[in-house]
Amino acid sequence: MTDMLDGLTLEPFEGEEEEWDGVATGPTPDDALYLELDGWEGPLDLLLDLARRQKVDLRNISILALVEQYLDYIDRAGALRLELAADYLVMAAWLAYLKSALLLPKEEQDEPSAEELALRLQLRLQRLAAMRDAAARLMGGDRIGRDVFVRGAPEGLRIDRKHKWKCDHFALVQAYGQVKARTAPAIHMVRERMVMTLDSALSRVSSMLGISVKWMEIRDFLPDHANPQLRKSALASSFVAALELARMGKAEIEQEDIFGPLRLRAMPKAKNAA
Amino acid sequence: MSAPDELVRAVEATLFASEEPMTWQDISTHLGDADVKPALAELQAHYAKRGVRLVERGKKWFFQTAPDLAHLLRREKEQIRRLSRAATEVLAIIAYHEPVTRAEIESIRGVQTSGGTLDVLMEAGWVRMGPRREVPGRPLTYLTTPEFLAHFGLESRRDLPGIEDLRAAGLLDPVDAAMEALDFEGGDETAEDDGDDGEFARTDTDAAGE
Amino acid sequence: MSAPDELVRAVEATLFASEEPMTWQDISTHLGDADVKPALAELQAHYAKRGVRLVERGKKWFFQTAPDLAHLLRREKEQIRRLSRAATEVLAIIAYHEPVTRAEIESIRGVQTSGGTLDVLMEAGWVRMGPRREVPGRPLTYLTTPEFLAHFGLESRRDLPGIEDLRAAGLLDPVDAAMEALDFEGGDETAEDDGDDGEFARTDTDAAGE
Repeated sequence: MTDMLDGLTLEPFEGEEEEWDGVATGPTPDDALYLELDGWEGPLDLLLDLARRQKVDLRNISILALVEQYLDYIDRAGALRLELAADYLVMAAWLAYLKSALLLPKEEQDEPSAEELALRLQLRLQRLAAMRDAAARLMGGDRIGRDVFVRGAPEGLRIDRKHKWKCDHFALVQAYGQVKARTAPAIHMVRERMVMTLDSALSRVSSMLGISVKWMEIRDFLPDHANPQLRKSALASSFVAALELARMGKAEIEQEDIFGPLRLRAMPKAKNAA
Repeated sequence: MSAPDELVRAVEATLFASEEPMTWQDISTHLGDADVKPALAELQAHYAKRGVRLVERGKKWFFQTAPDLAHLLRREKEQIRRLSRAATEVLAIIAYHEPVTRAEIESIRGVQTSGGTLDVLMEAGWVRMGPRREVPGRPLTYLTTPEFLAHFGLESRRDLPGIEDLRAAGLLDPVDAAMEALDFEGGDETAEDDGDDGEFARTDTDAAGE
Repeated sequence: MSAPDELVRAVEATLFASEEPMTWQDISTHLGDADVKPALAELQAHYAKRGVRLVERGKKWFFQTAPDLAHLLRREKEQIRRLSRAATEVLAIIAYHEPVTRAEIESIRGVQTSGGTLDVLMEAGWVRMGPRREVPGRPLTYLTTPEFLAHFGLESRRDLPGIEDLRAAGLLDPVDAAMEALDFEGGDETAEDDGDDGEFARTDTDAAGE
């Protein structure tokens, strides 16, 4: 079953466990170590491998022996001045702590106790081992494309949907009526709108300016009219008329603050002459 | 039933899994030069009355669905759909004005008519193509069919209500603007799908037009 | 051999022709709502000793070649997806623990899982994302698919090799739950390697974990 694991064997020690000696074996120890470390997926994987070397049920492994094997392994790598991934070193530090804790008399142990930590590690190793075995058995099953084959050239099933169209007499004549109604020639009428033209505003404002030389608010120039639309239009037209008169030098405009009342008066004759 | 022998099983599995029909030589090569002819004969007999047959065509063997069950491979499912408003209008115009060209339909409706709309009406069997109009471009004309009359319960086209009848029935009243907007917003010109239930789901737009 | 009845033949032909595995409901719908279950049972019995089998995987039915003929059918080039060891393990963890979060997978394996590993499994169609776990961070969970069951020849997740034993031994429970189940109170004797772990895992938390 190892053939489908892209060259990685599930159990790297299998078949060679007698000879296994870590870095010491092999003609090129440095390479050998690198290769060994490449073969493990992290410290837990390495620990599981070491645990299996104890050749006992994982429930009966000696955690202390396991810790020592791991630390020894890391030590040897250190002696060769090989770079180890940080997580291997973190695990080594933690295991060194665990080892010292395990060696202490129970009453001197902190919480959580060394036994609890050791048990947790053991449980984790059991779980990883269980999944590794499960994966192997899963891969060993009758897999489609390797052990069993599905039909090579199925003819295929197809469901053709055929539409049955529904319409009734009423819908038909109603639709025709609507086409006729929609396309009947229509007469467009433009409604007359109440506006004050600029011309009429201009003559109204200039004639009212002639009467007084006092400042007058622009609203005073508007005709009395109930229609709000016309009042708006008159205001706009009168404002433009005021600007026009100011431009022609016939009127002055004054506004003390923003949005304040806008006032205007006829240009005094003297100034006008200057 | 007795179990088939190993060679028969091997030939059966080989042909089942093969992506191509195989000659007996192909099969034999595949199975280590076994003499597969008796196995093929046995399999052919075994499958003769089943839903699947072992057939030989042009010296090649393959499994195939039994001919009497071929209809199972291509099933037709009827789906009832209500004609869209656009299609109903086009149908009405054809009925009132036939023979009528597409350009004339568009000019009466005041909007462009998608080709799909006429396709639907022809698929429904209510409209067919008529002779070409002898004008520049020689456009096709469209006509209603006898099925159209039958479906709408008409003896003849003269039974269609006239404009005065429509007016009297209030069917020439101006169309609700909102409804027009709904109808001409480039949605599905062709059909409104009522799903498979065949029920006429009368929608709001329908109700608004009545 | 007596000829099979028409419904059996129809089911046989339908499943032979189908490009996809079908649930009995699919088959029934295709055959006009026939009661196909007895026909499936009859076909399964009929094909039990032949070179082709009728199998049910994840509630879907399909024909496949008999497993004992694998050596004859294996092609020159295997059409099987090769999985890295990491992917194999992740797949097993998902299958045995589903629904399972990425963090849970990583906690079992003791290493980070590269995104590529899950991608490969999802692309193969064996794993899909499931609902988010309602815990802080709302992590996604992962599940296996019916294609996973089909590919690995499992009728349902209950057929995962050894799953009952693993569950009984508490090996599918997280370490924390297992510690609780052991009723571990720092400093008592439980931690000694007495080989009884398999015993005390069978507790209430076990059942709750399912």
